[in-house]
Amino acid sequence: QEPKGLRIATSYKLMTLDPHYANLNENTSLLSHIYERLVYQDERLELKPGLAVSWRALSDTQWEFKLRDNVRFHDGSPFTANDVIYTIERIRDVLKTPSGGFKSYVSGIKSVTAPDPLTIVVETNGKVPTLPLSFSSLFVMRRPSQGFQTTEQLNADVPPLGTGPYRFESWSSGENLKLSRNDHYWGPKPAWADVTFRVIENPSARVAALSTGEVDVADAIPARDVAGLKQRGARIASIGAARINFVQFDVARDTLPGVTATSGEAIANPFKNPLVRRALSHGLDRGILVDKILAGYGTAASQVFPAGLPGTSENLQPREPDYEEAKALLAKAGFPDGFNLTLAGPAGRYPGDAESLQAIAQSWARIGVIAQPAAAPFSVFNTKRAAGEYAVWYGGTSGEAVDIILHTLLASPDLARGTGALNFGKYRNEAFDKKLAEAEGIAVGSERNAGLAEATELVMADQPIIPLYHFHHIVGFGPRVGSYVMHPRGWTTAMQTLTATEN
Amino acid sequence: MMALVTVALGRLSQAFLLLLAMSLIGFIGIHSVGNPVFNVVNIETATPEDIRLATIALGLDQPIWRQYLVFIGNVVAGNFGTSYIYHQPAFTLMISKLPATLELACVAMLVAAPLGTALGLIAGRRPGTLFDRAVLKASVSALSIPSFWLAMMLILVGAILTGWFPSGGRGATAAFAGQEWSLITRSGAWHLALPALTLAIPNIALIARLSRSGTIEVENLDFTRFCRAKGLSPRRILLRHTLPNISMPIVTIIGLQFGAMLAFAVVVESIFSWPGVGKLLIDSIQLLDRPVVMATLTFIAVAFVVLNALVDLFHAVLDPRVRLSSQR
Amino acid sequence: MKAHILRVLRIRPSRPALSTSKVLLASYILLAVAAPAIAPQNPYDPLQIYGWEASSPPGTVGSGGFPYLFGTDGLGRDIASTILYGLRISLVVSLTSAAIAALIGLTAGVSAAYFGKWVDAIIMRLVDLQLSLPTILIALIAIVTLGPGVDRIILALIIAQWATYARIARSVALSEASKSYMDAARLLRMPTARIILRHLLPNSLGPAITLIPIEVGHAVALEATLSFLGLGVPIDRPSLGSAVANGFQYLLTGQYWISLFPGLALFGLIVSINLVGEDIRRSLDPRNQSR
Amino acid sequence: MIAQTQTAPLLRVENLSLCLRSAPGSTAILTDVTFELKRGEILGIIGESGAGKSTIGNALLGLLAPEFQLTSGTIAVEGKSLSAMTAAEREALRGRRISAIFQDHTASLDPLMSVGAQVEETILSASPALSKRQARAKVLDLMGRVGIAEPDRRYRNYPHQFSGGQRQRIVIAIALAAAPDIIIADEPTSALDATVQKQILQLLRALVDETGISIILITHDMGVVSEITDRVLVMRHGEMVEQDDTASVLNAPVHDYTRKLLAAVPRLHIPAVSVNSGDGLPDSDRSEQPATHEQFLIAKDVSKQFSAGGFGWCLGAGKPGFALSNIAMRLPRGTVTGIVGESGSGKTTFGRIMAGLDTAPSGRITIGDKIFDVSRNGRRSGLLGRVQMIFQDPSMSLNPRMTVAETLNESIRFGARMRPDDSRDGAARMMDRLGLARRLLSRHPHQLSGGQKQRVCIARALLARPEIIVADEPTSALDVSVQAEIVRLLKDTISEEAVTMVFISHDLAVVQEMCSSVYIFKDGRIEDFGTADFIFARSDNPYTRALINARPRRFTC
Ligand SMILES: Nc1ncnc2c1ncn2[C@@H]1O[C@H](COP(=O)(O)OP(=O)(O)OP(=O)(O)O)[C@@H](O)[C@H]1O
Ligand SMILES: Nc1ncnc2c1ncn2[C@@H]1O[C@H](COP(=O)(O)OP(=O)(O)OP(=O)(O)O)[C@@H](O)[C@H]1O
Ligand SMILES: [Mg+2]
Ligand SMILES: [Mg+2]
Ligand code: NI
Repeated sequence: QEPKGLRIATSYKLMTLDPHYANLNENTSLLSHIYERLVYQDERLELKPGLAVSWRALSDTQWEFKLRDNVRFHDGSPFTANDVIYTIERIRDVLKTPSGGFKSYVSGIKSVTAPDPLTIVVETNGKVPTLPLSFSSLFVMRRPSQGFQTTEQLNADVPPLGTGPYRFESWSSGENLKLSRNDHYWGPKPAWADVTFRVIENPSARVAALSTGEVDVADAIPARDVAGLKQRGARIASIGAARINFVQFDVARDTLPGVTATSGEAIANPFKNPLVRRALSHGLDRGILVDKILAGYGTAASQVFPAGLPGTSENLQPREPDYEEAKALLAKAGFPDGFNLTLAGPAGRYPGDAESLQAIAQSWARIGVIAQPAAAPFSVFNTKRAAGEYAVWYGGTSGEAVDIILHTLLASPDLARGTGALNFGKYRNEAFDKKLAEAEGIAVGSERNAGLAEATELVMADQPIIPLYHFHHIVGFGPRVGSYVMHPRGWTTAMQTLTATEN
Repeated sequence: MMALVTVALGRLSQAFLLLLAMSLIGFIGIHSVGNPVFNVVNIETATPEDIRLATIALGLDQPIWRQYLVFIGNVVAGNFGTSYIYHQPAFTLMISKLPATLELACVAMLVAAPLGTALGLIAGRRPGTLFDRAVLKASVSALSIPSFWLAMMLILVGAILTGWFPSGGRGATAAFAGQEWSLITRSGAWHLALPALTLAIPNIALIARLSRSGTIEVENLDFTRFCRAKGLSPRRILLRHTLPNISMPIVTIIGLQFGAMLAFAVVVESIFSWPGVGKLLIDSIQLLDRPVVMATLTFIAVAFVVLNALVDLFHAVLDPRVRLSSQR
Repeated sequence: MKAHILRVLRIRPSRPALSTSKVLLASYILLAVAAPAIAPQNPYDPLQIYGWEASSPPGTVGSGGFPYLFGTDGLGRDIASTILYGLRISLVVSLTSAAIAALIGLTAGVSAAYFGKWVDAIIMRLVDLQLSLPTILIALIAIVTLGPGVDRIILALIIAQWATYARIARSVALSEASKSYMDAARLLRMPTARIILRHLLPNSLGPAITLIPIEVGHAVALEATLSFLGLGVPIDRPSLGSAVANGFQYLLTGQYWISLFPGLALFGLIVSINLVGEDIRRSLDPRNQSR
Repeated sequence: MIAQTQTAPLLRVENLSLCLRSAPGSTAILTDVTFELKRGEILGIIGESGAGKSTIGNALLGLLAPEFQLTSGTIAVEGKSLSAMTAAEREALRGRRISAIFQDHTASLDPLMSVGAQVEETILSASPALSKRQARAKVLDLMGRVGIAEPDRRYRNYPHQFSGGQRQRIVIAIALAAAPDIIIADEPTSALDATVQKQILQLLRALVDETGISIILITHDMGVVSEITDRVLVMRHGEMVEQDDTASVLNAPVHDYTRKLLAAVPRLHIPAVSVNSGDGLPDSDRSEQPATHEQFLIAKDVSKQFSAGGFGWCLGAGKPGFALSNIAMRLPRGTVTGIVGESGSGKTTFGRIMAGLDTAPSGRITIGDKIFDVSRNGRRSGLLGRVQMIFQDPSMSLNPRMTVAETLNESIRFGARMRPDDSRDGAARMMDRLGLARRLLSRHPHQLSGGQKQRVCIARALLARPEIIVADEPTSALDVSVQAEIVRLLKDTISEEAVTMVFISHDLAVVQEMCSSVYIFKDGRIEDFGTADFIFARSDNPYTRALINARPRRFTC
């Protein structure tokens, strides 16, 4: 019997129907049913064909993409190179910030041409070996009869038109998104006749909805609820996310707010000293974070991605805490009695964020560093961090690849090159910058990955951040779903589910 | 009648001042809390240049007073601006959440007000009886349970264990007067039950407590004794004499609580994924989505002004000694 | 006033139900005061907490050498100790804020009713303004501009709560102000403040007295909500409210103790405050004083 | 049943004893009260203020305050003991068999219901078969019979829009509306002027004669007693002093207390040189004042209107109701000026305006050499506080949450501006002078009898040491012997402290005794005025004469 619709409870609150509005999982996860990308990433983040069947570099500054034939938009019109060009132009030239989250993906593109309707040639300003990867984030829209569609139009009048496996039915902001099967989809026939996403932001409510069978899939299940859910007959899928949560230091300023000697007097910035940073990393019990706070649904971190993903280093393994060594390092750095600091962080942004602050404080207390955890709502946290009110803080970031994170988080801040956007601690390491730039110039492949791994090893030796953990995405699903394939980017889609009958 | 018009006009002009004051507080408040731009761009990937451009695009680079003047100008022209986050007109966004909130609050209050008053009246008439003690204990308990606990317990019992009710969401809706309503479909009404109950229970308790203590006080007064002396049935005394005399604080509380349900039923709305105004407001505050915050705050202020004016009107109608314009 | 307080505190052995609640409330206060002496663990001292013992069920004996009577929470804090310490914060925050808010609100509401005209208009519009501003926003503003701290929370809660009292008191005072004992007081030409506080206020207090204990409980819950959003007391110093809010996440998990025990403690606290409040209300009614 | 009705008296009270629950035995409120009430009989209960008269009434109705405890005794209606009845049966007695007129008439009315509706619901509950229209007609009839003018207009008015006497008559109307067998009338005419009082007494008498109901009439007014009661029961300190036919008690009292009481009855003296010395009455007689007295308070052209509408916020709805027009009055320092007049004629209204409690659209009041504009708020014009008032309904004018001591001390502290230690026993001494036990100081108003409350109000006004007092029916709830003492006290105070007093009363004998000049009010106008001698002896104003002639014969000489 044909399975009825699939019902998914998601924490992702779709903000807009404009697929180019903001580069947030909230939008991209749901819109990926309707819109497609030229290139996909598989579960190990390796690239695979999407609307493009193949791609190759024609030269250092030219890429050629062969497009898939016989693909139709939901209104029946054929998909051609023209639509890709429209998409790129719309993102690069038309959309203005704030609706410009994707701009960085196309900023290196000089021009796009279509030698034939199923081929595009992209000319870049410099070497952009990751262009195909960038294209794995861009949703292709259909070129309208004239001009460019604005975000307002997409939200209000024009139904979204894509080539994806599901077509748009209705949307009510903050409530639900309804989709139906695209029977003319070019790929494998979509499993469900229709799909309803219900936005349920409260985790317990998602758990409850899954428990009662009101939904078939619920994403972002809190780890602590896993046991209970399993007891009530739900099944669980999980995967380490392509992201990292870490502690970051301000290593630039001479004195820092909230950092004092144990006696309470102000002291010079201790985090300029790599010994202190290393001591704090050694004096940290990641096991508690991972096994207790994340209830096992997390991986202790020693670098920016979970070991094993492309560009990671096998040599960097998370260490057990060593309080004695940490104390020794502190003493060597001139802080035998430790010091006091305020550890800032957002509350409720990442799984285990506020709890981690306290667990970290517990660990550090054992080496004499008294940390005062200070959690704040995310927006307040950001404003204060930007204003320099913090000395040490908890943060998180994600990206499609290791180099993107290295590029923004650890590379020296440089407006011109666009590096170090998240390097709020103003950490600078020229050797690393050079090594990273070299690796980034290499075409995608094992050589590039090796270069990135080496750069990572180099920078982590200096401990500019303390990697904490890579949390896992957890999805629960009910009996009507046969299995659920997790993806490290953390999207929740109907395409990842297989019906029970199929299994 | 003239007096009524004068009073209404007076109220209206006061309301405008109030709205002005509130917009100022909201505006400066949001401004002081943080910079919305960090929520607009993806902070995990955005470059400083992105942030700079977004700041300019939102007009956040202007001095706060100029931003405020621009805002006021737009509001006068009927435009609250576009949501930073959702990129929809803020006012439309707020209005789209209204039906859900309205029907939830109305149902909850329609259950709570009569039930609470009745319980309190009956209990207060004979203080110390078994029924009275039961009402007192039950209402004290109901008021002592944190609302999220109550919500979760109702879900656990009403949805997960028994499966009688859905655990959340609005269910099917149907269009009426250009908006989508749950109440008029079977499934929608079914979905409404638990959240409405969660909102109603503490209010039943609160109203019962108020009317109980009022009844105890009033039933001791000479005129209720005289009513008994003149042979009125206890029921009539309770309904026609005690009830009006205790109704002022009760109606006041009903007004306040109803307003609070419209505006601040966040816990219930989020646990039952009931997409209402309260949740929109809190989310917007946390995301510093100023246009939506301002639009929602304006609606709430208007709602409270209207509700409180209605309560005052009720008071003036009920108690001939009180004048609407309260001049003494 | 002293007479009232004495009347309130007078033990009435003939009312066992009420004295139970008084005893309960008294023991809560006692426990809060004595927390550092009797709690097996100081949950605010990170050195005494063992993260690896997080989420231990009740009865587990931890590295501190004592059994975790009510188990430990997700961070390894002894729940029994957390309750004891958290009580201190919650009691101070809720009682102070409710008391001050009641004082301000009642005075404002009664004054509005007494003076009428523009005084009434101003106070009542302020009330409308306050009612339409969400507590979260107020707390955000207070904490961001003044910095975090228990006193800021109390401030935010006072701002959030006074308006309710004002409206309730006014609703009663409007009728009360027209009675002739008010005329008698006015004839004596005593200071207006005294007329309001000594004559109008006590007679308009009825519903407010019922409301105060309810609002105390409300304040605990509000404080918990704020803590939950990172706006409350510092996260490493959980109040009873934030312990309950934290436990909320565990309601549907098997780790019942993390939510159950703080919840029960809070429930008992608010129930006893309410019952004592009911007792106070009764004893403030002149018709009940001789009984 | 029928046999029983014939043999058993309608109501029989035997050995009724009551004490306060808080202190059993020690404070007896009633001791061994025994009496019978026959069908068609009016039994008067007289006695000291605080003797327990109202308490008897409450006991009969089963509406005792919870503080009281019945220690012994039985109450039987037609031979059936109340204690043997079920709660429902007792409930059914009230209204249908026994109804009441409470002493505290103002507090007896629901402030939020129009008076008409309050009468009507009583009628409907007594005879549910009546249609709304019939009931309405009956209400209007009743209101007319108790002397409320324009009943169809006043039907919709609320209690606070009525004068004291009018409220009392509404309460009477309600008691009659229930059509009971027994009416317990507790001071039913204390707020009524002589003519209206006469009308009410006639109404009651007629009811008794025509329908055979019985009335227990609690009163301090010996005139009323002599006029209509059949038998009298005299009470003191919660005990019965004597009980007999009215004539025997009044003419040949056995007990000392009764004798004392009768001796204290104030008598109206109407000199033989009476009536009509012709048109050429010298005007000087009217304005004649002892030359020694300066004119201390002068009221001029005071006018005020009340709208007829029901709601305060619907100002201007309908035609104007009552109007006070162009009242002018001169009060020489150190004298007592009486205001008497028809119930509802504006006496209280005028008193309140004088005290600065209410405003009037036009008029001027001069005190000493200071002029006050009464259209302005009393606090702002400074008038408020110059004049103390003894309010007409004592129970409403006492703060229910303050003890007697607190109330009196406040008056000493703020009215007389004395430091608390100076005033330490001022209150207690005043209590002694007013014949109130000092232990009452710690009581709250609801724990006092009607007369006790009234005396507390007098004490409060006197302790404030005002220059001017407006006393609105200050002795209406007091038994004659206490009344005599209070009158003496007031006179002493006036002469000792040169207080100027306005004495509003319907008791002509007291007015004659107290006042040097008298104003007669009717329908919001001054109908007549002059020295007391002139008014009582020589005035030929028909209303004045009617008022004086309406006095019960017996205590006039
Ligand atoms: N609630 C109470 N608590 C204590 N004493 C009370 C209470 N109510 C009345 N009393 C006392 O009981 C006595 C009898 O009161 P009651 O009202 O019957 O007097 P009364 O004869 O009607 O007097 P009056 O003529 O002044 O109305 C009074 O001395 C009074 O002070
Ligand atoms: N607030 C009001 N609204 C309308 N009419 C009123 C109001 N107050 C008083 N009146 C009317 O004014 C008239 C005068 O009342 P007032 O109380 O002055 O009479 P009084 O002379 O004191 O009578 P009594 O001897 O019965 O106390 C009455 O007819 C009364 O009904
Ligand atoms: Mg009496
Ligand atoms: Mg009067
Ligand atoms: Ni006191």
